[in-house]
Amino acid sequence: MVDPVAPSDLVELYRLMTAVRQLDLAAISWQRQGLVPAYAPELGQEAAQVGSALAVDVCRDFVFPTYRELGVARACGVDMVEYMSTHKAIWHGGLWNPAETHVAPIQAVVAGSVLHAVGWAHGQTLDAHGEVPEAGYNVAITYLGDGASSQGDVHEAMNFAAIFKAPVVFFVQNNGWAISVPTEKQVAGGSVAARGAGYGIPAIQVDGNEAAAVLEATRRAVAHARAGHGPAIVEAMTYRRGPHATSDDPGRYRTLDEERADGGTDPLVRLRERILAEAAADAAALDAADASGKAEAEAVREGIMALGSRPGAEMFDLVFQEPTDELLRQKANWQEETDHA
Amino acid sequence: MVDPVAPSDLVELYRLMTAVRQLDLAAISWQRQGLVPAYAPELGQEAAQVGSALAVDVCRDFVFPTYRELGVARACGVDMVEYMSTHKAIWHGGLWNPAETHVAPIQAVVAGSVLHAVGWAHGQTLDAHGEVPEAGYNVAITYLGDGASSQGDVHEAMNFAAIFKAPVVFFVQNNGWAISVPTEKQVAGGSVAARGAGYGIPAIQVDGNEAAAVLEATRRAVAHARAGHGPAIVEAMTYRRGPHATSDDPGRYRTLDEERADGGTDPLVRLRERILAEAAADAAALDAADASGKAEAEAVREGIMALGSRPGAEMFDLVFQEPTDELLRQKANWQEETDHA
Amino acid sequence: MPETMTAPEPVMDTQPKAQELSLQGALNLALDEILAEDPKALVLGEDVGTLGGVFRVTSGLAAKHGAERVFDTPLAESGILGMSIGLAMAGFHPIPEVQFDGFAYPAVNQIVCQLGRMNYRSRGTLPMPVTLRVPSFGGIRAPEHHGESLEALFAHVPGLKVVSPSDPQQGYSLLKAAARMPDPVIFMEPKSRYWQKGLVTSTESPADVSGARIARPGKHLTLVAWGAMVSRCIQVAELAAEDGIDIEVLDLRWLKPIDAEALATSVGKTRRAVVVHEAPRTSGLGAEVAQIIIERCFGTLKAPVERVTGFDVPYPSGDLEDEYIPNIDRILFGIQRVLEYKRG
Amino acid sequence: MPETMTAPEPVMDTQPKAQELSLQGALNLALDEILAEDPKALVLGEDVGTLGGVFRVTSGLAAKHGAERVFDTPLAESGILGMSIGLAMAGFHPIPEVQFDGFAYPAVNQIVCQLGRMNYRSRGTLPMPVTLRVPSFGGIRAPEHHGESLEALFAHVPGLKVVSPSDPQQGYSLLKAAARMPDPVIFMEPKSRYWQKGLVTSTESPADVSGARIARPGKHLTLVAWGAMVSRCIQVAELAAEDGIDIEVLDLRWLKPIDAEALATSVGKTRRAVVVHEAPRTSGLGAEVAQIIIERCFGTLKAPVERVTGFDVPYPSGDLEDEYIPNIDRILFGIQRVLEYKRG
Ligand SMILES: Cc1ncc(C[n+]2csc(CCOP(=O)(O)OP(=O)(O)O)c2C)c(N)n1
Ligand SMILES: Cc1ncc(C[n+]2csc(CCOP(=O)(O)OP(=O)(O)O)c2C)c(N)n1
Ligand SMILES: [Mg+2]
Ligand SMILES: [Mg+2]
Repeated sequence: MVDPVAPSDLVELYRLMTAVRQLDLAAISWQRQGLVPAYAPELGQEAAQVGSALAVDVCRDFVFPTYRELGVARACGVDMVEYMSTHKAIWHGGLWNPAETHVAPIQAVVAGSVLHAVGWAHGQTLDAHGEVPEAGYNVAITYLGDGASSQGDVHEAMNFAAIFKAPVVFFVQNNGWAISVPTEKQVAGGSVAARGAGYGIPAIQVDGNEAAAVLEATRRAVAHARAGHGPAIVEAMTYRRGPHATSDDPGRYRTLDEERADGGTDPLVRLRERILAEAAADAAALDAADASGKAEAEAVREGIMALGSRPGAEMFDLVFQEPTDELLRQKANWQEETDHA
Repeated sequence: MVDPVAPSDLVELYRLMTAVRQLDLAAISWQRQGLVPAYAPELGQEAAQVGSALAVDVCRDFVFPTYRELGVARACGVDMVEYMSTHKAIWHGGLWNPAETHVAPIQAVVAGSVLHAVGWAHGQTLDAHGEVPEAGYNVAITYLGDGASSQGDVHEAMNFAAIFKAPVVFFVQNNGWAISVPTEKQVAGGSVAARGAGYGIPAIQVDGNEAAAVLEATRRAVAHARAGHGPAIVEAMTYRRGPHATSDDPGRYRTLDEERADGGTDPLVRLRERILAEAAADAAALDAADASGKAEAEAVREGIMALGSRPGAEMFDLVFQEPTDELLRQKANWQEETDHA
Repeated sequence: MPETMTAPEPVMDTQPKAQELSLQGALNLALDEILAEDPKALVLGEDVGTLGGVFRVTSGLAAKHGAERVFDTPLAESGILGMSIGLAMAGFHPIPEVQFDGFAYPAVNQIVCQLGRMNYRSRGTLPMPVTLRVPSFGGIRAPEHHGESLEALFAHVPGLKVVSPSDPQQGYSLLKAAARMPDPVIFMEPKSRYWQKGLVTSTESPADVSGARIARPGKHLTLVAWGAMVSRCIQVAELAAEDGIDIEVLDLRWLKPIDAEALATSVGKTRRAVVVHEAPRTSGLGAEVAQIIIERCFGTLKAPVERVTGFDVPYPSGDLEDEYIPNIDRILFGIQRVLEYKRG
Repeated sequence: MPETMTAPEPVMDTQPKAQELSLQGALNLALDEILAEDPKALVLGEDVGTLGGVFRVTSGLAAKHGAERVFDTPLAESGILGMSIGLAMAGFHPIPEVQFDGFAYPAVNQIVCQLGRMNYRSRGTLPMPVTLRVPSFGGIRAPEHHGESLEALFAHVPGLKVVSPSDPQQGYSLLKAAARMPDPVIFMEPKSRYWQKGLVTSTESPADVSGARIARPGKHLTLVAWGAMVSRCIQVAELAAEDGIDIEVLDLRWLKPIDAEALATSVGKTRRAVVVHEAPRTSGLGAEVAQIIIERCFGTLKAPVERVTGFDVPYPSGDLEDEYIPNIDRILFGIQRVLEYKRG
C-alpha cells in the first residue's frame, strides 16, 4: 500500500533538505546581523522534517507545525519569506495563508495544536459520514517535541484520537532536548512511541536522521490513518545540533564533546553518501542543489529585508470576523492618538 | 516482603465493607428524606475502596480521595459525620482535619489531586535526602476513576512520578462508567493500567470486586513505592452498581438487565462466601458485623442531624492564613448587613 | 444561515411560534433548530449524547440528529475545546459544552491561547465559529466548583465574545444568535434558572439579540445585572417600588462586548447605578461596568456606582451560598447607600 | 523565618548591604538567601536547574543549594503547580516558576481550583506557602504568548495574593517577603526590566514590602502603575514636569490585596488619576483600581479616572508592541484628557 522510497525520492529529499539547511543557517546569521530578533534553528532535524512532510499531501491533508518546523513548512510549499516574517517579529503565526496552504500557523505553545489536529481529523471522518472514501481520509499530521510530550494535552489528544479513530499522525521529533532538559529527565520510560500501546495506537520509532527511513515510516503512518484505521505515532529519534534558539547558550548544559558524540553524522551528509552510493544522482547534481539552496536563501533574505511591518490597524481588524463597537472605538482612538503624536 | 492476606484480614475487610455498605445505603435514603441535598453512592465499590485503604498506613502515608471514597475514608478512620458534612452542604471538602488524619479533603475536580499525591510523595524522598529510610518511604495513594484517567493531569502526574521515582500509588477504580459514558468510549486501549508500561511504571489490573485481591495488589504496589522503586499503578476493575449520584437516572443510558449482567456478584456477598468457605469467621460473627454497621449508620445519621451550618464568618476567616484588609472589610460589611437585615 | 434551509422541527412542542418553556427547554429547542438548520453544527461534550446532558439541555438531540453530530467525548475539557478548534478549522460549527463552570478551568489554555486567537493568528483565514456552552453561576447547593462565575476572566480575553441569558426567551434567542456568529462565543447559562418557565417566541430579529435590554424600566436608579441576578434584581425593584423607588433593571446580556450606550442611556436618566454579580468583588466584571458608566456619566452621576457582589472568597458550600450570593437585603442596602450618598 | 538561621550567602557580591544589581540579579540574590535561610524552600520549574532559567534568575542556585532543592521538571505547567501543592502539603515551601506568563494558562486549573483553595477547603489545616514566579508582561519582542499580563485573572481568584516588583530593590524585598508568607503568592516579574540595574539594600523591614509605594511624589495628578509600567510612568512624569505638571507615580506593587488607603491618600491629594497597564482594557485590573479610587474619592475627584492600557486584542508581534503597550504619548494624552476634563 505504501510507496517504497524510490531513488527519485532520495534526490527530492536532498534537494529540500539542502535548501532547508541553507535557509536555517542563513536565518542564524540574519539574527546575528540584527535582521531578525530571534530564531529557533532546526539544524540536524532536516531529515525528520522533510522526510515526514514529504509523506503528506497538502492538497488534502493538513499540517500542524510547532515553532521549529522550517523544514516542514518549506517542504509543504509555504512561502519562506511569509514563514520568516514570524521571526522578523512581524506577525505571530506567520504571514502565509493556512487555509490555502494547509499548513497551520506557527504554534508557540508546546503541544498547543496537537488537539486541533485530532479535531480536524475527526472532521474528515464526519464529512465522510463514517464511510472511508475511496481515496481514503484526508489526514492530519501534528508535530511535537520530546518536551511537548509531557503536556497533558498530548495525552488527551492521543486518547481522543484513539476513541474517535481519527485519521491523525502524531509526529514526534525526539531531538534529545527541551531547551536544557535532556530526554531522560523528560520522557519517563524513554520513548514517546512506547506510549502508543497504552491507547492501542500503533507507533513506530525511527532513526530520525535517516531521511528515507523517516519518509517510509511516515508514509506507513499516513496510509494507516488514510485507510480508516485510526491514529498512528511516529517518533523520529534525532538531535538538536544547535542551540534551542538564538538566545540560548547550550554550553551551560552540554559540552561540545557530548554534542559531537550524541549528534552523530549529519543527516544531510548521510543522505548525500547514500545517494552517491546508490547512484541515485551524481555529485554535480547534489552540488547544484546545494547551490540552488544557497541562492534561495539569498532570495529569501532579500524578501525579508523588503518586508515591512504590518499596519497597526490590523491589530484591531483581525481579532474577529465581526469586529465589536468597543474594538472600533479603541481603533479610532489609537488612530487619532497616533496621528497626533 | 508483602504480608499475605490472612484470615483475620478477611474478617477486617468484611467488618469495614459492611459498615461502608450500610452507611452508603443510608446516605441514599438520607438524600431521599431531604437530610442531605445530594450524594454519590459507592455501591459495589466497597471491595476496591476498603481493600486498597487497608494497604496503607495513615500514621505515615497520605491518602488523596475523590468525591466517591466514603469507603476509603471510613477505612482510614475519618469521622463519618465530618465526612458526610460535605454531602449535607456544610463545607466543601469535609469537616475532618486532613493534616491529622492523612486523608486529603474531598476533591470534586476529577483527577484534581493526582498531582498533589506526586508532589507529596516526592516530598518524602526529599525529606529522606535520597536515602531510602530503613522503614521505607511514606507513600501517597491517589484515587481516580476511569473517567478521570482521560484528564491531562493524570498523564503529567504519571510522567512526573516516574521521572522523580516518587513513592506514589495510582489507584484506579475502573467502575465501567463516567456518569453516562462507558469505559469503552472513555479509555482508549481499554485499560488504564496498560498505560503504565509507557512510563516504565509497573501496573496491575485486579478484580476490584474481590477484596482480598485488591488488598494484596495494593500492598504490593505500596511495598514497591515504599522500597524506593518509584510509582505503581493498580487498576481495580469494579462496577458502579448505583447511579452516578442521587440526581442521576441511569435508566437513560443502561438497562437493568445490563446492570445485572455487568455488575456480577456483589463484592460483599463474595467476601462473605469466601470467609464462610475458609471458616475465617462464622455467620454469626458476620451478622454481628452487619448489625454493628447498621447501628453505626444510625449513629452517623444522628450526628448529621445534629450538625449545624458553619458560621458565615468562616467564609472570610479560612481563605488565608493571614487575612487581607480587604477581606476583613468585606467581612465587617457582611456582618453589619446581616445584623441589620 | 440562509433562511431557505430545512425548517426547524422543535423538540418540545408542535406549535413553535409562542410557547411556555423552561430555560432548559428553550435552549434545547434552540439547539434542535440550529442542528436542523445548519448541517455543519455539532454538539459535543461530556454526557451530552445518550444522557442528554446532566441538565438535559441536549436531551433527545443525539437520537434526532445522529450520534455523529451530537456526541460524548472522553472526560477532558482541554480535549473538548482543542478538538472543537480543530473541527472549526475543518469547517464545522462546534457547540461544545463544559459540564459546569468550574470545569472550564482545565480548558483555559485552549480557550485563551487558541480559541480566542486562531482568527487573529491566521489573519482571518481560520475563523472560529465555536459556541462554548457553560452552565454557570451558583444557587443550586451543588458540590465544589459547580457555582463559579467566570465572566470577568472570559471578558478580559481578547478574541472572545461572552453572553449570558436571563430567561427562556433570552436563552433561545441568544443561543441561536451565538451559534450563527463567525466568532467564538462563551455562552454562560444560569443553571439556577434552568427550570424557570417563560413564554418563548421563536422568531428572531437581530435587534432582539444585540446589546443589553431593559428588563424593567424605572427612573430613580439603574440596577445592572446578568444571568441569574436579573430576576433577583427585578424582585428587588418590585420591593423598592413599594417604597416609591422606581428602579430600572438593565439585563446586560452581552458581557463582551458590553453595551456602553445602553449603560450611558439608562444611567444618564437615573443618575444612579448599582451593579450586581455573583463573582468575587475584586477584579470582577462589576468594576468594568462601573468604569464604563463613570467614564460616560461622571458629570451627572449622583453617587459612585455601588457594587453588590460575591465576596473575595472561594464559592462556599450550599449552607452558606445565600450569604455569598447577593441576596435581596444586600442589594437593597447597596441601593440605599447610593440613594443616601452625600458628596463628601 | 527565625532571624537566628544561617546567614545568607549572596551569589553576586561579597558585600551584601547595598549593591548595584539588575532585577535579575536581585531576584537571584533573594532566592539564594531564601534557600539558605529556609531549609524547606524549593525551587522548581522548566530549565531552572542546570541552565539557571531562561532569564538566569535561578542561575547558580542548583550548584550551591543542591540539585534536589533546585530542580528541573518535565515540561508541564499543570504538573509543576500540582506538584508544588503536594510539596506544600508535605511541609515544603515551593517556589515554582512558569517560564513565561502565557504558559501559566495550562496551570490555571491547579492555580484557581487547588492552590487558591486548599487552605480554605482544608479549613486552614493545609496551608499553601507557595510563591509562583511568573516572568510577565511584554516589551521584549518575544514570540507569541511571551508578553501577557495575567494580573486581572489572578487578582480575581480567591485565595491568591499577587505582587509585582518594579525595580531591583522591589524585586529583592518583595520576593523575600512573598516566600515567607504562609499563603500563595503570584509573583509577576517584569521581564523587560530584568537587566535594568539599581541599588539593592538587603535589609528588610515589613514596612518596606507592604502595600503600595510612592515612586515619585507629585501634586497635580496620580499615575497608578505596576511592573514595567512604573519606570515608564516616572519618565512621563519627568516630561510632564517640564510643562509644570507635577505628577505623583504610585507603584501599586500588591495587585491583590490592593492598597486602597494609598490610592485614596494620593488621589485625595491630587484629585486626578490615570491608571496604566499593559493588559487589555476590558475587565483589566485598571477598572478595579479606578473603582477603588472612585468609591473613596468621588466627592473630590475632578475627572473620571482615565485608563491607558493595552487594547482588547491579542498581544501582538514585536513590530507592533510599541503600538500596543501604553507608550509615553498615549500616557500623556490620557493625562491631558484628565487635566482638561470639564464636567458635562
Ligand atoms: C506550554 C509551554 N510551556 C513552556 C514553553 C517554553 N518553551 C518553548 S520551547 C520549550 C522546549 C520544548 O522542547 P521540545 O518539545 O522537545 O521541542 P524542541 O524545542 O526540542 O523542538 C519550552 C519549555 C512553551 N513554549 N509552551
Ligand atoms: C474536571 C472535571 N470535569 C467534569 C466533572 C463532572 N463530573 C463529575 S464526576 C464525573 C464522572 C467521573 O467519572 P470517573 O472518573 O470514572 O469516576 P466515577 O464517577 O465513576 O467514580 C464528571 C464528568 C468534574 N467533576 N471534574
Ligand atoms: Mg526536543
Ligand atoms: Mg468511573
